[in-house]
Amino acid sequence: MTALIQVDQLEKTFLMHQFGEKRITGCRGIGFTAHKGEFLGITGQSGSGKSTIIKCIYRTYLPSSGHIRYQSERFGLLDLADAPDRTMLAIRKEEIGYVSQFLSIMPRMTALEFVMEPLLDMGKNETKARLRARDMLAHFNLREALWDTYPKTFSGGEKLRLNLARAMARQSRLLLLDEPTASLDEASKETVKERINDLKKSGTTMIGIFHDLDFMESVVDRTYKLEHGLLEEVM
Amino acid sequence: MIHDESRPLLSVRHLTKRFGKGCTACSHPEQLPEGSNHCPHCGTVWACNDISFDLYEGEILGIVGESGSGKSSLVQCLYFDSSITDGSAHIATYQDGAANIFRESSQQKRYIRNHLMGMVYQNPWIGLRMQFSSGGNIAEKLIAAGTFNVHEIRARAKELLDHVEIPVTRMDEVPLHFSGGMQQRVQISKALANHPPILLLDEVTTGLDLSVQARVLDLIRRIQRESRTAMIVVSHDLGVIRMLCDRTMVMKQGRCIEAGLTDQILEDPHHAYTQLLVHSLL
Amino acid sequence: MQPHLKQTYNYAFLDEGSKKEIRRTTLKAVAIPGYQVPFASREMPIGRGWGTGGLQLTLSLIGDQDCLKVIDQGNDDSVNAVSIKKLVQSCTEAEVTTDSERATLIQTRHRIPEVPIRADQILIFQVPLPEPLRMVEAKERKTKQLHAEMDYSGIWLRLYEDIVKWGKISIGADYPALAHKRHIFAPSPIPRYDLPKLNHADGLFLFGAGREKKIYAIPPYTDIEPLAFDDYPFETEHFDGCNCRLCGSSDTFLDEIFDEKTGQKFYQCSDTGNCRKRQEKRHTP
Amino acid sequence: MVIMTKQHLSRIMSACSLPLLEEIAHKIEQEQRLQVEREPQTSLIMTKAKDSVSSQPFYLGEVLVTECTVSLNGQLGVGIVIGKKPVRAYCMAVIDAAHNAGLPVLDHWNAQFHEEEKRIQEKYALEDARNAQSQVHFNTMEEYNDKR
Amino acid sequence: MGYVAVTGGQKAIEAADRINQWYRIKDAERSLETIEIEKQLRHLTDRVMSEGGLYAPEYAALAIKQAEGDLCEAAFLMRAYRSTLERNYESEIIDPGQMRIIRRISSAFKDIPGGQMLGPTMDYTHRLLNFALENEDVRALQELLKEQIPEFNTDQPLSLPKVSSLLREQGLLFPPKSSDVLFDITRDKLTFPAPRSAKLQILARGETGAMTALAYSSMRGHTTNHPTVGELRVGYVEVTIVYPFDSRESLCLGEIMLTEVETINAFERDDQGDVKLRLGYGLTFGQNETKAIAMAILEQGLETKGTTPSQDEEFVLLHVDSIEANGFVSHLKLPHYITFQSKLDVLRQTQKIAESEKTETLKE
Amino acid sequence: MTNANIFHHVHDTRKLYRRLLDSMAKPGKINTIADLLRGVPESCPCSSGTYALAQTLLDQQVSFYYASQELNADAAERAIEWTTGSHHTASHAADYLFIDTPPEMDEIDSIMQSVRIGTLAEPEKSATIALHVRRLSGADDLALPIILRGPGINGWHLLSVDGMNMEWLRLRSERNREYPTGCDFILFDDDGQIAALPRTTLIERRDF
Repeated sequence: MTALIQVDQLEKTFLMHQFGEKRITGCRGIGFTAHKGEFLGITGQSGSGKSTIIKCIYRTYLPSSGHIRYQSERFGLLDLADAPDRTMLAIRKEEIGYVSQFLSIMPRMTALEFVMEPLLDMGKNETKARLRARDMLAHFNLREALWDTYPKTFSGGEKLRLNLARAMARQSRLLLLDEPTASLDEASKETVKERINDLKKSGTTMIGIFHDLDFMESVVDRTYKLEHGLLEEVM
Repeated sequence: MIHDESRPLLSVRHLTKRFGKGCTACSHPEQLPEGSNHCPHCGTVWACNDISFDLYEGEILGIVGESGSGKSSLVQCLYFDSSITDGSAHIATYQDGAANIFRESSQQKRYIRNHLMGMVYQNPWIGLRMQFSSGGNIAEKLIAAGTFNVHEIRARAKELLDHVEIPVTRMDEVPLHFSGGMQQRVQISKALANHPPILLLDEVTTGLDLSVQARVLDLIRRIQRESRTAMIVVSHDLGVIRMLCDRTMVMKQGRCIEAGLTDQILEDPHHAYTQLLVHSLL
Repeated sequence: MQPHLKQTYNYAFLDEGSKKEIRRTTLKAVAIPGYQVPFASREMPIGRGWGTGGLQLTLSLIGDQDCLKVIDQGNDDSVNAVSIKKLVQSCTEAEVTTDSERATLIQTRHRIPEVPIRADQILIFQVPLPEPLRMVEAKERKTKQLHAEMDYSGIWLRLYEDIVKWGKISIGADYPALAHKRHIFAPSPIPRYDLPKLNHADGLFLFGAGREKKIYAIPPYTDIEPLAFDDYPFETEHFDGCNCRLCGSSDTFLDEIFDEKTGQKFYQCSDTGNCRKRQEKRHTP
Repeated sequence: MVIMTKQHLSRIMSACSLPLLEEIAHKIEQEQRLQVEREPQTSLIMTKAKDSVSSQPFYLGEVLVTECTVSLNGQLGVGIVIGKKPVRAYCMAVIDAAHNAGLPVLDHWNAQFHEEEKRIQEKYALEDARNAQSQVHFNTMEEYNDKR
Repeated sequence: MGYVAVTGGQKAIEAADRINQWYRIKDAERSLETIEIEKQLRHLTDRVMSEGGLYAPEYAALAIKQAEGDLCEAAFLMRAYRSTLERNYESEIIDPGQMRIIRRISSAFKDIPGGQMLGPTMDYTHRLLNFALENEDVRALQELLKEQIPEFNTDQPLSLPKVSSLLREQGLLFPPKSSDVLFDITRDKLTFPAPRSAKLQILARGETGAMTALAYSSMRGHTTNHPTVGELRVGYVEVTIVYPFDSRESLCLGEIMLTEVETINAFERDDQGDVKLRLGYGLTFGQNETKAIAMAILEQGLETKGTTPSQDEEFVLLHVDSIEANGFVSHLKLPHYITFQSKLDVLRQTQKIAESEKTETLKE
Repeated sequence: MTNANIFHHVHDTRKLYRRLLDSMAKPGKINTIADLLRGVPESCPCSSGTYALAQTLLDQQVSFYYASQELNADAAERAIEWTTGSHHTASHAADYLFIDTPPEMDEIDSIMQSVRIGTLAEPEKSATIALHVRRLSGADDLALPIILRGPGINGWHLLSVDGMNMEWLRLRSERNREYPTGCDFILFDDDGQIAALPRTTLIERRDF
């Protein structure tokens, strides 16, 4: 098994200029490895820095130190901790997916277009992308009546499912999940689980944080626990 | 490997724009008082101070900052509306990137403006000839790039207006009587008339109603996806930047103080000023 | 001794310094076809706007060996033409003529003679408004910039809007044209009918605008393209089916004349010199 | 007082009585070999002014003058005077040439020139005095306070 | 002289000239003496000299007579005449500060050194027609006015210090700032932006009415520039040139009458942050007070940034010349048969198009 | 009217101007001014062609540059200054350049690199170079035959020149790259013939 991503001595500190130059540690000394097709779960108390790790990998946060070695299909071995912005953008488009409980704000875009967008970005043609997006929307039980309307009017649950449909529509090499199932009903969770298993089978590596530990148990291969800012594998 | 990865479409280096003659107390920007771009001795203002960046095909680069930060001056310099004090800019598709476009003759600059760049101003009065029809405004650009066939011009104008959702029936009306949002859309269609690879947008939604704003932003995204036009979006509004831009530069008092992925700028701002900006958004 | 006051005019009225300046300007104008070269422009004893630019050019060129023809609206007898001729005669020994083929210099307002200009002739235009871009831009500083950058979309736009509004370009005389594929110029208010005569002609055309203080030129064999769209081509005035009532011509530019008594409309050659020659030919078989 | 400069002399000659100048010129004509180099002719002097706001020199406009050049024993003399005044310009040129040729014109006619200068100054003073009658006299606050 | 057939046009011109002469003198008992015009219509000759850009009272009077009182025509005659004359010298800088003053007022200061002197002015006469002038006994009036000769002494200086010099001494004015460009609009074609020297030259020979109208517009609301007349002085100034054969000497050519105006416009802050007064400047040939004030207003308007007509350099400078404006407006009297014919042709064509469009719509 | 022994400043300058104008309007067309040159004073320290052209074109409002390998170049400069009122200046500032004897290559380079070519907004503020050559001919019989095209020429025109360095033409086309900026040439030869090459004229070597 080859390591798809190897995190080493990752540290993230926030310097708050607005609050008397206060330093807040997001995480430090983080190290782990994820292999191809593996699902890695991270647990820990809220505020322990689980999201920080995910965001550092996605580079929404710029790591303060350490390495995130990632085996890119297009660029070869990369350190996501200091890869150029342009490379990160390309990798986000083509290789790494990210889904959270929050819906990114989109101006006047229908639910269908919203799901299609990453597929089009990857270079899929319009017809194929549309078919795929319809499948995904159906799969996540979004009423067909909503497909051509704007997500702004959706309920919380609908927004969440839409978000998942978008993130999971395409085949990522690495999918980062930041509590995507929070406040999701049981039926939907089942759908997510199904989709996760599909992705696993097709070789997607996933790193996820879940509020719902039972759900997590049911999908992960390995679990790390974050305690006192340190990550330890749970055997 | 595709073109845009290896080579920027537009490459700007050390762009400096100074208003005023300068004096011995401000001949080097380092001499300026901390946190100011204004020389207290001679009143000279350094609107842009050593700005460098690259713009790649198909991406949207955001430039954010408060008014007076120099962000509008920057795009005005790029569009040759305003002369620069120092620096260079190269366009990959112009003379194979060999020429510093600021050094070209006014005739060549005009060629660049007509063929390689589009500009949308905050104030549609600057970008449009209000006394000429919307179709005429688009025609002006097409003619400038060498289209001398009325039918072709009108066909393309129809296409463009349709693209920006202006009813084709209003093609021969003067934009003077249009709403602000419509004027802005006509301006965008004019800027796009010759398929420029680079589009500059200066506070294009400022002053518009929220709903109108959303439509304009939506249009910009659509254009970007469909035509792979590279864009520089200048705005003081982080909301606009968040919706449109892949990468963002933060400017303050003529300097670029921070640059990065847009979500990173918003969620993990490093510079004190950016943090203030982001926090005031929340 | 009793001193007396010396008061004489210089040969060809202008002092030599003024002539030199006009000549230098003219040479530059010839080297940059259609580009308006500024010059100081002296005050002449005829009204500003009454042909002072053309007159200054004529006076900078004329010598006693020259034969001058002056026309206004094609007419040698037009009072302004006569007045200009009289002034030139008062300060030179040059001959004057109404026959455009005999003339070495022809000063004109609003027309080009029907008989093509020869290589050894110079046609001098009186220009009231030399700036073709003035119809779209009032400021000289701006129009200068537009010429510098060859930014002619404004005037083209004006033509486009004309077509949208009227179905055709509504410019009558003084139709703008592009010289040597670079500068748009105003051909003085000659009718569109005369404009093609500037294209690849055998002779030299000089344009003088006294009040606006500009001189420009079209050398022989120069590309002159009236501004027009591919699908809305340039058109000259039509006189379909009309004949000159004096010489019978049907292939010349005609003036429309109303008979006071009958109210009937007649046509008559605008180029009176040419018309007279034709009449003479008709009467002497 | 002796007339020293050309400016002083020309100031007097441009405004003095013409018969005096004619008399002097006539004397010189009789005694010397005089040649008219340029007959009196009207010409222009461009007046240069300076705006008091920015000290910007600029051309105000032209003044019509009559100028004449003569030579006397090879010495040139010039007469230039505002207005159409051929005789005055000629006489001034002759006197100037004589002066340049080292003839003692100024010594010889010194008294007359001074007489003329005095007459001119009186004329000016008279005009000034006449106009001074239209002086507006204000009582300033100080005077007002003094009176109280 | 070359040969020319006497033509209809020529005959008509000659006849028109004769008729014009006839109308000029047909009811006259004697020809008007130009000396009378020069001496008794002072303001008329002054204005013609100023707008003609040529100081020559005797010829201005002649021009007025020849033009039968048409001021534009008279100024034009002056201009055309000047272009036939040689210009061999330019003067040394004339100094209105050394002016032999006949009139001098200040609206800014009551008590200027040397005092306010009304001199020859109609400002305070009531505008009632004076029928006495119909039968005026000039000799008697001259005697009457002579009797009032006051006491005078010849030692008193005839010039007075300038108000602006006093303000400058007190540090209330910006130090003079001039450019080294000395432009001559009669020799070079003006281009924009115009050098300050060219602006002043154009205004100095501008048309009184046009300048007054533009200055009025700037006072009335377009920029609301309401300056204070710091000083207005009228009087004689000496003209000198460098002596042609020896540059160490100079020649005095005589005196010319000028009107000089300095207006106090507003205070301004300069680059160094100092706040001081900004003056406007007007100088004209002869006694032309309104024009001189208008000049001061306009030249200051052109020094300030703004969008009103009076601040628009091209607009002001290209439209205040009497000869150019009159020439071009009056050239409309020339035949325009050709251009009109061409316009007619286009009109007929477009009528046809409009007609066919109409029928098409009907068919639909 | 014209005295054969005096170059008449009214009539001879006018005649010369008319022929020069004809040459400028018809690039490459050879006109002769030999009859006028007879009036040029023998004592003139520059070539008679330069003298006559200078009298025709110069006055105090313009400046000139004079280049000659002759020993009396200074005297020629002064003679032109005194007779025309024009002032001598450096080659990069001059309105008119008179090149009276063939200069060295590096001098041609330095003149052509610095000569004024005007600006896009004011292309007329460019220099005119009057170049003295050995001989001009309208036939293909001299050292440098060139083919001309452009305004003023019906199709193409042949001009041959003797005594003109090819470098002039090479640098001319370099400086005239962005029309309307550029400089204009007047060529005159020992026989009193003149021709002109305004900036619009495209030049090809005949032997190419």
